[in-house]
Parts: sequence; C-alpha cells; structure tokens
Amino acid sequence: MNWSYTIWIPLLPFLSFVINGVLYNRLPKKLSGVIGTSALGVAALLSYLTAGRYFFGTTSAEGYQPILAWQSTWMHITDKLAIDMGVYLDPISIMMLVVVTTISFLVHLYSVGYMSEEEGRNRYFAWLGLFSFSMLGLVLAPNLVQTYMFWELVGVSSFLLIGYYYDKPSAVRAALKAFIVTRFADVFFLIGILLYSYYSGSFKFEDLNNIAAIQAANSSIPVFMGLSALTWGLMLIFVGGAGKSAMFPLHIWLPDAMEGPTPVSALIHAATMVVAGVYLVARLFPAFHGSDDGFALHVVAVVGTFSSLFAAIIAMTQMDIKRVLAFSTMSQIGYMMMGLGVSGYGEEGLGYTASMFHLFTHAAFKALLFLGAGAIIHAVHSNSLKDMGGLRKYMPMTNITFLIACLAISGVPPFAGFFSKDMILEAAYEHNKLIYFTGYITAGLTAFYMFRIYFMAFWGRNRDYDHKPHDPVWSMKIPLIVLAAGSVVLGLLPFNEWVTSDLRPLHIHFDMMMAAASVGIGVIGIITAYLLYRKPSDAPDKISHSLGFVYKTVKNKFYMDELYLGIMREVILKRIAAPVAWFDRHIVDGTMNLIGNTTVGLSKGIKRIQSGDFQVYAFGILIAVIFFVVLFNYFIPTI
Amino acid sequence: MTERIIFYILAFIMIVFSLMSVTSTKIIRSAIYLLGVLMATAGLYFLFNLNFLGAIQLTVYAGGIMVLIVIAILLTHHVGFGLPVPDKKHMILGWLAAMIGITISFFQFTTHTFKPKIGNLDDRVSKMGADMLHYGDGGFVLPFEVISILLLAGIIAAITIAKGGIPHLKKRLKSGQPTTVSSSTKKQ
Amino acid sequence: METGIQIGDVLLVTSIMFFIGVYGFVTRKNLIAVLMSLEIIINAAAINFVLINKLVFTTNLHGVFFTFFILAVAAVEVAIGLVIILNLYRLKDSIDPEEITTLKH
Amino acid sequence: MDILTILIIIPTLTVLALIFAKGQKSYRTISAVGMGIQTVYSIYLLTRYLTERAEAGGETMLFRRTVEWFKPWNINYEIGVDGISVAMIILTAIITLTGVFVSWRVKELPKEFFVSLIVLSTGVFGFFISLDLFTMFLFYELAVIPMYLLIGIWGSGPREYAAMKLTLMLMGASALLLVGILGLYFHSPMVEGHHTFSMMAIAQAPMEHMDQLFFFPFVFVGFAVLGAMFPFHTWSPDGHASAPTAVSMLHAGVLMKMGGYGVFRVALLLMPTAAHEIGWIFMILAGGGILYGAFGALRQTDLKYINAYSSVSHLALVLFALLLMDVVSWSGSVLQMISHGLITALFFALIGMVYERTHTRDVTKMGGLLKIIPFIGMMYVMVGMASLGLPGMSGFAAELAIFVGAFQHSGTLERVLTIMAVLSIVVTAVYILRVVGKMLMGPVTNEAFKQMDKARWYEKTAAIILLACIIGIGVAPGGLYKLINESVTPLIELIQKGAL
Repeated sequence: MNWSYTIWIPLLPFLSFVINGVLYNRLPKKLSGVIGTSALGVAALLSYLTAGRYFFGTTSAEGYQPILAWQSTWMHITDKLAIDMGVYLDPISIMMLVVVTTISFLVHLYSVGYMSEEEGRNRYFAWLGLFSFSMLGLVLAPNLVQTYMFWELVGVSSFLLIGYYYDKPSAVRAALKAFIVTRFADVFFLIGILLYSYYSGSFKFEDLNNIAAIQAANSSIPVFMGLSALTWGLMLIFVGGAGKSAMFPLHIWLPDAMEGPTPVSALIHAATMVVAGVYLVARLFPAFHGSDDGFALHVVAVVGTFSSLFAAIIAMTQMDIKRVLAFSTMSQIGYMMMGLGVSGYGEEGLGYTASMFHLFTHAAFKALLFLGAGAIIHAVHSNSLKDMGGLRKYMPMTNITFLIACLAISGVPPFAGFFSKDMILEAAYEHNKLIYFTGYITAGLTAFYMFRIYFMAFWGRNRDYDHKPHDPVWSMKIPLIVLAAGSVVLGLLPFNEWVTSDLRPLHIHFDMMMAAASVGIGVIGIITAYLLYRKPSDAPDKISHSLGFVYKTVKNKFYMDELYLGIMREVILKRIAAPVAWFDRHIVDGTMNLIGNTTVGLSKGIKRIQSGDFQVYAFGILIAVIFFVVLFNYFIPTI
Repeated sequence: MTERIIFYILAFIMIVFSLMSVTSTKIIRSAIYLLGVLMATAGLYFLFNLNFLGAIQLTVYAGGIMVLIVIAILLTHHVGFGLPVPDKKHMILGWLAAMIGITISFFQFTTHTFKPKIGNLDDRVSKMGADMLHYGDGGFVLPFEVISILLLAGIIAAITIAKGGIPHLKKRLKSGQPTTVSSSTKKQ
Repeated sequence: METGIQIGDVLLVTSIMFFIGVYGFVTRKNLIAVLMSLEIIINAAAINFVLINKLVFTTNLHGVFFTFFILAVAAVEVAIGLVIILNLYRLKDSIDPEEITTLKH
Repeated sequence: MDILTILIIIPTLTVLALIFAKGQKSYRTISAVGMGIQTVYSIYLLTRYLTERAEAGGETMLFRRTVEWFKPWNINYEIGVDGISVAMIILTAIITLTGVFVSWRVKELPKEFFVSLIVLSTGVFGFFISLDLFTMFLFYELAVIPMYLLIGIWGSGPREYAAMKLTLMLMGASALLLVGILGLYFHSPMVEGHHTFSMMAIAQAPMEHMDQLFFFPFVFVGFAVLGAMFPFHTWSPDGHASAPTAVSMLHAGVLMKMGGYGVFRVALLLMPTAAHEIGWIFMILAGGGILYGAFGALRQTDLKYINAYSSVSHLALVLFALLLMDVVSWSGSVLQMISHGLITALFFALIGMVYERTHTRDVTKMGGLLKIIPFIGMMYVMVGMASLGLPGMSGFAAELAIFVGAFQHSGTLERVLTIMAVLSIVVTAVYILRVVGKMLMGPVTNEAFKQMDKARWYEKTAAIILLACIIGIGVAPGGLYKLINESVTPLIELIQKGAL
C-alpha cells in the first residue's frame, strides 16, 4: 500500500501557516479562517483515511506493523547517528493523528466565530497553522530528534498563542513563563536524548526501544546511584515530557497559559500539546519498561499519580473557570501518566492501552469543556465563576453539551470517560493499591469540581446580565455538537484491539465490581456538588472558612508560583546573574582597564621628565656620563 | 717649594672665586669673580712656564670674553640687579651632580697610577709655532685651519642672529602662528 | 721648577672647579650666569689638558694645542651664546631658564 | 586570473570605484553592487568547489596557488580553500552585503565609511583564503585597522574609549599571535634551504613536543581574544555597544569567526599534540564562558550588551567544540560559527533599526514595539528564537551537532562541561525572551514611539536575506554539514596520524 500521501497531513497546516503568515496584511479578513479551516479539514479527512486503511487493512498475526511512510535526509551527523525527517505510522501515531487533526479542525472552525471581532486574526490563524503542523510533525516523528525538534516548535507556537494578546502584560508574562518552564524541562530532555543515544548509537525509535540490543552492544553501561545510564537518560527524557505535560512540579505554567484565547486553550492546553509528554513515554514504552526493571516507569507512575491528586485538590478551590479546567487537565494527564506507569508489557499492558484510550477520550471531552467555557466567556465577557449563574436558560445548547462533557469526565456510564478511566483504575489496582486508592479519590474529586463549575455557571443564582447571553453562532456550535457526540460514543470503540504496547490485540475483561466502585465515587462527588452549588447558599463559604489555613494554601496553589518566582528572582537573578555581571564589569574588565590605565599613568610619569628645563637635562647628561664611567671602569674593565 | 705655595694660593683663589661666581646674587659681581678665576688660571699657566698660553688666556678669556659677558649683562640688566635664589629642585640636582661627580672623579684619580714623567717638555714658543703650522707628524695645521673657519662662522652667525627680525617674530609668537626663521627673514 | 706640584693635587683642584661649574650650571636662574658657569667648566678642563701634558705626557705638545683650540671654541661659543641670550631677552623679556621650556615641544 | 584572487580583487575594485565616485547615492550603489557581485561570485565559487571536489578525489584543499613574495624568508602568497573556507567566504559576503544595506543612510562621511567597511571585508576574505601564515597575519591586521576607524568615527556613546579598547586588545592579541607564528616559522621544516610559513607544509611535519607546548598558548590566546574567550572578552560588549550597526554586524558576524577559524586552522591543526595535552585549560575557560556569557547577558539592559554577551556565550561554545578535537564537534563548531554569524548579524541589524527609531537601546524604556513596527518586531522574535536554538533555524542544527559530538567524549571534564553547555540554552531562552517580552510585547510605554517609521525597503532586504539563510540552514542543514564534514574528516585523520 502506498502511504506517502501522509506527508500532506502535516504539510497542509504548514501551508496555511505560510500563506497566513507571509500574506499577513494583504489577505482579506475572512479568508484567513477559511484557509486554515479548510486545510485542517482536508488533513483530518486524510488522517481518517489513513486510520481506516491502517487499522482495517494491515492487520496480521504479528499485530500492526509500523510503517515508515516517508523519509528525507536532514543531517547525517555521523553514518550511525543520522537524522532523517520522516513520517512514522503506527497505532499510537495514527491515533494521535486523528485526535490532533480533528480537534485542530474543530478549533479552527470554532475560532472563525470566536475570533471574528479580533484584529490580527491572520496572525492567529497563522500561529494555529504552525501549531498544528508542529504537533503533527511531533506525532509522526520516526526518531527522537525529530520529536525534539517539533517538540520545541510546539512550545514556540504555544508561546506565541498564549501571548496572542501581547499588549496585555499578564498574557506576556504567562507566555514567557510557559516557554521558559517548558524550555527548562526540554534541556533535560535534550540531555536525556544525547545520553541515551550515546549508548544506543541511533536516534530511531526502533533502535531506542530495543533495549536488549543496546545492552548487548555496550559491554559496560556506567551505573550512577544504583541506576544505569540508560535509566537516567530515560528519566531525563521524562523530565521533558513532564514539563510539556504540566506534571508536578513543572506544572506552574499551565494555569497561567489560560491567558491565551480560549480555543487555543482547548487545542493546545487540553487536547494535544499537553499530552505530548504522555505520548513520548508511550513512544519509548518498551525502553521505559525494559530498563532497570522499569524503574523509570515507577517514577512516571508516582509523578502522574501525585500530580493528578494535587491538581484535583487545587481545582476545587479555583474561581476562574478556565483555571479549573486547566487544573483538571493536569489531573487527567496525571491519570494518563499513572496508567502508563502501572502498565506491564504485552499481555499485561492494560495500563498502556487504558492510558492511550483515556488520552483519546479526554481530548474529546476536555476540548468540549474548553470550547463550552469559551462560549460562556464569549457570552458573559468574564472568566470568573462569580460573574456566572443561571446560564441554562440563556444558553440551552451550551448547557447540554457542557453537561455531557462533565458526565464524561466524571466517569458516568455510558459516556466515554467512564470506559477509559475505569480501565486505568483497573490496571492500577493490579499494580499497586496505594496508586489505585489515590486515583480512586481523585476520580471522586474530579466529579465534584467539574459539577461545581457546572452548577455554578448554569444553575446557581439567577442574575441580570447587561448583555443577554445567548448560544453562540453556528460555526461555534458545530464543534460543540460534534465533540459532545464524540464524548458520548467514543468509549465504545474497541481500543484494546488497536492500540496496545506490543501492537498485538489485548484481551481485556470487564470487572463489574471495579466499575461499580468508580461510578459510585463519581456519583458521590456529583451529589455533593449538587447539594452545595445547585442553589445559591453560603454553605461552600462556611466550609472553606472552617478549613482556614488549609483552604488558603490550596487556593494559592500551594504557593508553587511564589516559590518559582522566588528562585528566579532571588537565586538566579540576584545570586548568580548579578554577581556575574558585577564580576565581569569590575574584575575582568577592571583588570583590562587597569592594564590600560597603568600604561597611561606610566606614560604621564615619563612625560613629566621631559620638562623643557635644560638644566635638568644637563643633570641627566652628567649622571649618564658618570654611569658609563663607572660601568666601564668597574664593571666592564676589559674595555 | 715656592712653586707649591704659589700653586696652592692659586688653587685656593680659583676654587673660592668659582664658588663665589656660581653663588653670588649680583650678576656683575659674579662676572668679576669669574674674571678672578680666569686670571688665576692664567697665573697657573705662567707658573708652569707656559707664558704664551698664559698670555692668550689673559687676552682672549679675561679680556675678550669677559668684556662680552659684561656688555651682555649691561644690555639685559640694571647694574646691581639681584639674581633670584635658586629653587630647591635645582639646588638638590646641582648638589647631587656635584657631589657624585667629585666623589667619582676623586675615586678615579686616587686609584689610578699615573705613568712617571718622561723627560722635559719642549715648550718654547717657537716650537709651538712650528708645530702649529706643520703638516707632518705631530703637526696641527689642519685643526688650525678648521678652527679659523669655525671662528669665521661664529662671527657670521653671531651677526646674523643679532640682527634677526625679532620684533616681527615676537608678534607672531603672540598671535600663536609658527615662527620659522625662513618666513621671518623673507618678510624683511 | 715645577717639581713640588703633584698631579693629584692639580686634578683635585680642577675637578672641584669643574663640579662647582656644574653646580652653577644646574642651579643658576639666569642664562648669562649659566654661561659663566660653563666658562668655569671649560676652564677646568683646559687646565687639565695643559697640566697632564706638562706633568705626564711630555713627548709632545698636544695638550697645549688642545687648550688653544678650547680657548678659540670657547670664544666662539660665548659670542654666539650671548647673542642668542640677547635675542631671547628681546623676545621674551626674560633670561630665566625656567621660562625657556620650548625644548619640551 | 586565479579564481580565489578575484575574491580580493572585487572589493579592491569597489574601493577604487568608491574613491573616484561622487554623491551619497553613488557610494551606496557602488558598494551594494560590488558586494552583490562578491556574493554571487562566492556562491559561484561554491559550485566550482563542489564540482572540482567531486573530480579531485580525496583532496579537499583546492584551487591552491603559490606566488613568491619575499624569497629570503620564504614568504609566499599561498592560497587555497576547503569546504570550511568556502562556507566562511559565503558568510562574509552575505554579511558585508547586508551590512551595506543596513548602512544605506549613513550621514557622516559616507564615502569613507563604505571604503573602510569594504577594506575590512577585503581583509577578511584574504584571511579565509590564505594558506601562508604570514599572508594570513597580514590580512588579519588589514581587517583590524579599519575597525578602529569605523568605531572611532562613526560610533556612538564612548566611542573613542571603545575603539581604543577594542583595537588595543586585538593588537595585544596579534602581538601574541606574531610570537606564535614566528615560533611556528622557526621550527618549521626546511623548504629549499629556508624555513616556511606554509600551513600545509607545517601541518605535515608538526614541531617538537616541547616547542608545541610553548607556542600553543600564544597562538591560541592570540586568536581566542578575537573569538572573545573569557576572560579576554571585555572588548566585545563595549566595542559592539559603540560601533555603528554595520560594523557590529561585521564584527560579531565575521571578525569574531576569524578567531574561531584561526584557532582551528593554526593552533589546533599545526600543534595537535599541545592541543591534546594542554587544551583542557582552555576547554575549562571556554566551557565556563558559555554559562558565564549567558548569565552576563541575563542582567544587561542595553540591547547591544545583551547581544554581545550572548555572542561571548555562543563563541565559547564554538571554542569548546573546537577543543574537543573530533570530527562531529569540529563540524558542528564550524556550522555554529556560520549560524551564529548570520544570527548575530541579523540581531545587530535589527537593534540598529530599533535604535534609529527609539533613540535608546535600554530595554526597560521600551515596550509594545511589535504593534508599531511589526516587521522589525517579528524579525526580532524570529532571530531571538534562532538564537535560543529553535529547531528549524540554523542555531539548532549547529548546537545539536556540537552536543552530539561532545557527548561522544566520556571523560568527566568533558561530560560536565557539555552538560553545562546544554544547560546554557535555558539561560539563553530566559534572556532572549525577557527582551522580547519587555521590548516588543506589553503596552506601548512611550507615546512618542507611535510615530515611528515602518521598516524601509533596504532594511527589509537586509533582514530577509539573513533570515532566509538562517531558516534555509535550519530546515536543511544536511548539505552544508556534509560540505564541512568532508573537509574536516581528512584534517582529523592527519592529526591522529601525527599524534600516533
């Protein structure tokens, strides 16, 4: 079968980027959105075609085989360490392809309506195109360097899009923060790549994942603190993934990133870019699993679990609807990491499949949540939950879709989230009870905070709005409807047939007790939220008041932002950069200037000798004569 | 013995008068002390039986040069004009130079053994005249001619400089323009 | 005739005279006085020539001749020197060596 | 006419034409045309080189030619190029051309300005084609002298101080260099009864071990001062801050690369044993300089100072990679020289454009420029991204090659320094983005800024040429890397043969 057309899937958004970027001012106002949307529409169709052909056309007894659909030389550093750009198709990349193109297409479509009144829409669509291109390039990468390259490009487009309102200082700060934090993580990613590839001798995923061959090729791999260099490399790579996926403690950029336009949050900070870390771990899953008995994978599991609980706790206290969603995203990505972390390989790879499945369904319902939130914000012109309430009357369509998404994320059957979340918890239960228990609690918290915002926004007290809120225009409605439909039905897909750790279909059994338990805690969360927020009351305030210090700490996100800011300001700028700058100006440059000034001083001293006073000259002559007399008489007597 | 005594007297006069000459605050007195030194020198020549040399010393030095100096003093000073006392810097330099110099040269000629005298010097005036105009071995006719030309050149130079366009130069100097000799002579 | 006089004594006298002249040359604040100090220096040197010729190297008259020439040169030097001093005086209204520092340029 | 000598003749003719020209328009037109021809010619040279290279078999140093110059000391005008020199020559031509465009509106003494600028570039071209140490040194000096005039006359701020400091430090460096070169000369093999200045001859027969140890520091430091190695970098911030735009571009873009090139061509190739043995001292200085420069830039508020320190950091990376002495690091290092040359030239060009409009270079006094001058602002963002090593731009390819090369050394010192070097890219991101955030984004701080002119055509031309090169190399570095790598490989083999 010929797969080479797949190169057009990333290239189409790139074209959109180039056209919108180069013809920045010359393009008619409406056209930029049309170009972007249609490019992504075609790309989405192509990726559905690819998915269909791949999943239904290439199955064999060996499972699905990866396909290198397209390849081009980029830079041959050495004959072995050659870097090629390519398109690599395997189940997870195709799954991501579908996710990215679909969400991106819907977000483009949504943005046509959402951004209709903005100046500089061309810029917006150009950046969206760049982002889609980079994300697709990242997803389709056949080697780690290409992944890293597009990883960085994704970061930049995220930076540009967060900073879209660049004359707003908070947006600029958020953009810089997002870029610098992820960049900081990426440095470790790069070191990890270099370290790991030093032993593997290649950047290609096949070689990287073949850990037995790497160990065979290197007679002795150094061991540092009880772990082999390979494990260290993988953990460093995971740091990069954690940065992009906003895992604790590198999560601080994600809530601030909500300064960007809401569709951007839906695309980048909910559905696609932030799951890149999960995708990266999944890509290198055999290596993670094989190195040092999967120690790196344990780290992934612990970080994921902790982040998921941590974010869920913070999400309960936030008043900004987008920030709640941001923390929810972080929490759900933690879930995915947890799923990967607890997974085994082959027949025990339930966690892997579950994690990928959750990634897939999460993309749908989280994008829906963000787009719904965008519709609300568009209607009430505020992000704060305090300015909302009783919206179900004004925005019935939004209400229903938002409710579906909330049910999906809370794990209520038969919505999509139920299946994937249940699978993760099942995998965690088999692996480690503590992780399972934490995940279980988080599921309850998730249901609670999601319905908290749902009830606060759509129910709660009725209020008078200056502008009567209303359902959005059609171009914004269609994505909501499509995603709502997806949130309902996607859970029924036979994911265990398609996406598995060893590419062969995985047999799973459905545990009724587990499912009941997780649904139970979800329902408890929903009921709590219903009781507290269904009607306006002062009960939530009382509760938060009684918690006092704890509540305040959580509301301030455990003071992580302040901690980072403190480190940046006090340590990096004041303790390192300022002394370096001082040292440079005063010591190093001072030394150079001292040499110069000494010379000048010396010359001034010598200059004074030539005073023009001939009597002093005469004295000089006499002394010289005497000097030579003495010299020749006593020291060089032979002359 | 008499010669020695006379020599010491003359030496004493020379040293004391030199000292007076270089330290006196009245320029004209200084000149007179210098005259004393020169005359004592002539006396020394006479003492050594070099009468011709002594006579020249008297006529050229004590006569001619002193007259020039006195006239120069008259042209530039009022009689009895007080000389300023030397400043500290020059005093120190002068003392230093004199002391180091005397020490070194004293050390030199006390440690050096001079060759003994070989015979007597033929110092007749006729011998001097013959040698002066003699161009063979030991003859001084060439230096003699050179000195004559030098003297001539000196006279011409003195005249030229003395009559140079000084007022013009002075004006130029004040206005800050370059003061080359060629341009000033051309203007005249 | 000149038996009693030691060469060392003569050299001592002339070198004292010489350095007195040097002292004067360095310290005097009047160009004519400086010139006079110069005369003392030259004179001391001339005496040395003569007396070394007379007391040590007696085979010829070189020292005496040199003294003749020194006299002649001294005469020229004084003549020209005085003329220059006179010119300077007309130019700057002063014959203080401190004021004549044109050499430093 | 010899194909390489034309590279010197074109600028010389341009200078002659300038001398006889009248009127500002004709000056800049002549300069632009001359440098345009030079650029086209150097690209032609590249194609000629590639075809000749394919025919020549293993030989990489092509178009060699020797003209006797001063027989008694065996000084020859000996020229020749390999892939590295060709790349450097194209870089120089492009930067000089864009430099002419950027100085399109020089007001004071335009004729003299362009003459000095082109004389400078002549020196650089000569430097890159020389194979004779003496000729090379001569061209090097030819490049340094006009720099003094250009900064001293057309500079801004404390220009005399900066010009004097720069020139004195570079002259001091060339004094050291001269010692080293003479040392090389007097220990060189005999050719026709005389010592020789020819690098090719010396490389074949390196001098004795102890002599190498003695002369290596002279040559290395002599060139490293030009490459702004810590602690000899202080001329760079002051010099750049005072220099006019085009001069900053040429200086940071090309002249500093002469330092790296010289280190590579003279110090490392001719004295490999010493480089192996005492190279670690300089490796520590260079490796430390990477982070040092980055942290230094973090605290500056003057745009040019930020960029100057950034250059210190990037050039330190070049020197560090050169000292690692292996094929990948060297290739990456040369690639980094070219990449950094383009990036920093564009940086300085943009800073010049901003300065012309705002009359300040203080970042804290600016804000929201992206809205007012979108072209320049967007270019600045892009070149900033290139500088912090964004994939798709030239900087990334170069840094990646260097890091991959550096990671092949498993010694503790190299490992630690490499990781420090990698960490510096995050600091780079911080200082670049700080400027972007403060200067280009945010609200407009000064009402007067709103009247600023948009970018003019010549400014756009210069910026686009440079950015096109940056992106071109970034998207497809394979060809350039191959060109460099093929030239580096035989040199490394030569060294290893000598070392064994």
